[in-house]
Amino acid sequence: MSIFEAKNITKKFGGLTAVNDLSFQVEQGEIFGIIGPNGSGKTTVFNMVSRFYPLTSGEIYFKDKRIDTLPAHKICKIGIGRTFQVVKPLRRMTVLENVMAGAFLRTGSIGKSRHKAEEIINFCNLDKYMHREAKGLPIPLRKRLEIARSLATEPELLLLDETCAGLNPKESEAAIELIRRIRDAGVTIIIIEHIMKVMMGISDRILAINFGKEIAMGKPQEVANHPEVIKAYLGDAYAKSN
Amino acid sequence: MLNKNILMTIAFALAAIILPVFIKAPYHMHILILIIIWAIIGTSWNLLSGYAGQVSFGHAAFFGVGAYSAGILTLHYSLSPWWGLLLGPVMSMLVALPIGAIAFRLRGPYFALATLALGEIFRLLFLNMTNFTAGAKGILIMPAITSKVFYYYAGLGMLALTLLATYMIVHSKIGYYLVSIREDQDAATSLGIPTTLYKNLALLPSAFFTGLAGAFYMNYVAFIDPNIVFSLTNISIMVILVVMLGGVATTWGPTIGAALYIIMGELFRTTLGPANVLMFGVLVCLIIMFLPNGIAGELDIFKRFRQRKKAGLSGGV
Amino acid sequence: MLKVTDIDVSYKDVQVLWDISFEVKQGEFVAILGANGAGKTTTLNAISGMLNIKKGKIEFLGKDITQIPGYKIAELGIIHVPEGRRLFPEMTVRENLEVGSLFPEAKSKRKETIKKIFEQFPILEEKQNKEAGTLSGGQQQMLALGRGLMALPKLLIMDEPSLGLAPVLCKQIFDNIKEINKDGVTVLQVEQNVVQTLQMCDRAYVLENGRVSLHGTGEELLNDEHIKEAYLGI
Amino acid sequence: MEDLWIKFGQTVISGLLLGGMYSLIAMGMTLIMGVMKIINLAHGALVMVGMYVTYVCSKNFGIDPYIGMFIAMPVLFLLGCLIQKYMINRLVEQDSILPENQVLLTVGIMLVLTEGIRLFFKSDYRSVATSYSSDTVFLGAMSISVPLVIGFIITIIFTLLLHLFLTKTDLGMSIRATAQDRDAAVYMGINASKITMITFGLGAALAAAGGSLLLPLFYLFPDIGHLFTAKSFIITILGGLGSVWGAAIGGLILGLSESLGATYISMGYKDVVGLVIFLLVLLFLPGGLRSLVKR
Repeated sequence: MSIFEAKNITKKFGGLTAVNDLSFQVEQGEIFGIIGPNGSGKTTVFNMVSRFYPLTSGEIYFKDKRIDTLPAHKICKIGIGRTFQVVKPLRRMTVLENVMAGAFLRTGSIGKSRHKAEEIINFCNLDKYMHREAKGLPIPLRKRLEIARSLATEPELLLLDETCAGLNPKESEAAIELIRRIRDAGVTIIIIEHIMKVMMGISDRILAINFGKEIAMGKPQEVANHPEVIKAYLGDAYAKSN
Repeated sequence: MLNKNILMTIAFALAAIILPVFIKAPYHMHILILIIIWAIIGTSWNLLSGYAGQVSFGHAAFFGVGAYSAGILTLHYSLSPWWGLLLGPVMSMLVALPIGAIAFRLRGPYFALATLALGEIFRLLFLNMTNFTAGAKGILIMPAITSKVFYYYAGLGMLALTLLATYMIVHSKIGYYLVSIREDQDAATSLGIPTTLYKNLALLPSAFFTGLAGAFYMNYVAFIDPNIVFSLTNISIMVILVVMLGGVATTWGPTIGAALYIIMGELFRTTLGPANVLMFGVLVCLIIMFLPNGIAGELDIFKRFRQRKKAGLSGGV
Repeated sequence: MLKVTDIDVSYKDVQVLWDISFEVKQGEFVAILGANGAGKTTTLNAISGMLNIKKGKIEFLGKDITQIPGYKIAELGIIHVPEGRRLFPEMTVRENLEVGSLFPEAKSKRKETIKKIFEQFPILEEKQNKEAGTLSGGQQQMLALGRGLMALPKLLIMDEPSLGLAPVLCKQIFDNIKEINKDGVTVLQVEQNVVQTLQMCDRAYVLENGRVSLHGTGEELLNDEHIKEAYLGI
Repeated sequence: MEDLWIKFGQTVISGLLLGGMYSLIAMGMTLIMGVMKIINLAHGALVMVGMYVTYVCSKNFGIDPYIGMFIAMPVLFLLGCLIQKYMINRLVEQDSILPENQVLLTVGIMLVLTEGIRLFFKSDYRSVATSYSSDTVFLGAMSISVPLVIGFIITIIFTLLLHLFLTKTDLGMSIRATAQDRDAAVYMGINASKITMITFGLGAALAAAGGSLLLPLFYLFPDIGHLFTAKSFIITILGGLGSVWGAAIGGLILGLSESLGATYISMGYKDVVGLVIFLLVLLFLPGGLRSLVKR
């Protein structure tokens, strides 16, 4: 059953078309990857889904309800959480307070929110940093904190924006492991990533875009071997010579 | 740790209550009352600007509306200005609604500019609606009570109420949401926080207590005119400096700042004569340059650090 | 010409680069490749004096430039054409070019250089009085390149010149850069367009997670299976 | 009927002339805001200090205010440079809870300047008397004050000079480049810190120029700065940040609307008109008038 659907979504900034007539469906419980070179429109897609940008045209459905008309803060309430490519920690709050800020979406009680936040912090292996201020954390931990904060809002669909960019292989692996566990806990995931290597291992299906348009969609291996994708990533010649 | 905080608070409260036993001179009582009034305004401003990060340059609007509510009750309806303590805060909240509706559409420095303009508009309106406000002539009342001790305790009660209310707001879900909005509005939105609604939840109590301070001021000083109670420099901007001095986004910072501001002002006035405001300006520059988070704010770093290790609740929230 | 030895760089409290070393010789075309977040742009910014370098040394023409502030680096002959072009959007095309030539030597030859650039990019001459913000992506990249050339650079640093450009325009810009290199300007380029870059460069270094993981001539790397793996995971 | 037209014409013309001089002050603010991206609440105080310098030149040394301004300008340029370099610039890297720290520092600077002047000159209202202060010229049946006309002509000359400076000289172009993209300017070899300092100095000098031109028309007292801070904000937001021509047009509009407001609504409400325009522009035209031209 598809939990999420984007129908012919388009976003124009002035004369520039950042996302061009893109359509895709995401199935309940899958990890759906979106890849593409720098500037291909991936993050714009997320910003459209989370209502940070209004759509120029097209429709977005979540659990069969149209959501592209809701205000941005309602998106989280109905069960779609997101992270940011350039992480946005609540800098002067501790890790615990950051995650509590997320948990308050479903409760008004400090005690409950704190309890829930601690659970999630443990789940994300951040317990050692529970009382550290977010502004002092290194990038890999900030990325993880952002996932934790978003999980605290109890999303059914989680949008992850470049969670592995800038991480070394070991950190990357830990992040992938966390993403898998989140999926196993029943959360559907859409993940954007520039590095295909990361996506190959975890995605059930991948959508490849360039210049805001779909160039391929399917199983990771199919997409990785798709001539258009190789062309977009490595250039013309490579596609021909291989 | 928490117990120690409570003990400290109780100690402060007791000290404040028995202070009039030792301080008898009306001049000294007058200074204490001014400190209380500024502490109320500062604490209110701190809720909106310190915790929620929406730096208002127009708080004089709320102070002035509060003061004029009390004054006009007497001027036009011959009622006791004490009724203003009820009407003033409510009127301030009412004017806060349109002010919020306009200013919250803007962010950062543009928000600051909009509040500045709105505050000035209020001053000019009150200056020019002479039939209603008596204009630049101002409103003079005959206070029924002259005992400074009375005003001291009344003000102290209001300050306690303001501190308690803001403390409870800040240490609830709302407080977490306000600080989240200050730290990153986009992140806050992504967590499902309706930012405009919560900004209003900071603005309304902030306006309420600032209005209360205004109404109390009318009763105590017994004379107001628009250029005093709606003053951009002497109210709107001064409250920012008072809180900066004491410590932004801390419980006691505004009160500490108010005490410093009034006491230093008096000290400078008596020792330096006309140069007193100049000295104050120099001090403001030095504090912003070298203690960017105010006196309580800088001390707080040590406090928070220790607190974190034990209880894990920071003074930032 | 440019020699980078074991530099470590941190942004605020987070370390981004570890022990980066490489060299660019006079007249060479050297590329730096790597995925997003690998530290390419940081490396370039370290050279052009925009960042604090904690450890290591950068030498240019035998002179230690590690601690020289950004604005003085340009005068030494290192010109950085940044990622995303970073033109002055409300200045005209001509003004953008003029701002590129503020040093005495470049200024004395300003007219000639502009003429040369207009010959190479006729479209810029046509649009010389238009604001830079109104140009198309390809034209903006040409202008960014032209603005860099106005300073008569000895070493030209190009950061992702193909960003956001359609393939045809990409090729054109690459041809332009190659031409400039042939005219004697040393080029150091960061690119995501791997194959085209490897085909035109003399040598390349591959960055992974803030460290140099591979280096060799363009041809060697083109045939290296690791490149494909690093980018596509296959 | 004819009288009404004369009154209208006189209102329009004197409004425009006065607005021109406001715009000179606002050009200083718009340059500073363009390069530094901060709200400078000390701007009016700089105007006020400039006016006092010119006043002292006139009162104590008998120098005509229109000559005195050429003494006030370099003095304020220096003062501006010092304030930027040793005070505001120090806060750039500071990590504080409220990002408005720099703005608050300008408040502190405003206090110091205002009170410093008050210490020397008291709060007394002062004015310069020149032989032509109360002269008028006649334009048909309309009488226009001479200082307004002279001030306006000087403003036009200054605006043209400033425009030439910003578009034709390397220093001027460096200022614009730094305002539009600070990092890119450094890549091009521009010493952005030095340019920022010079810009603040230049902004202060323009403030002094505008203030000196207004000296024959206004009573001078230490708190007059607030008035000019408010006016230059309105003009800057109206014209669009960093735009000299925007400031010129914005100044004319403000002068005109104040003058019409004073004549046809009431003297007391004329400042409300400006503030309301200011709010409307903030809300509905975030880029100022300049964004209209661009569309």
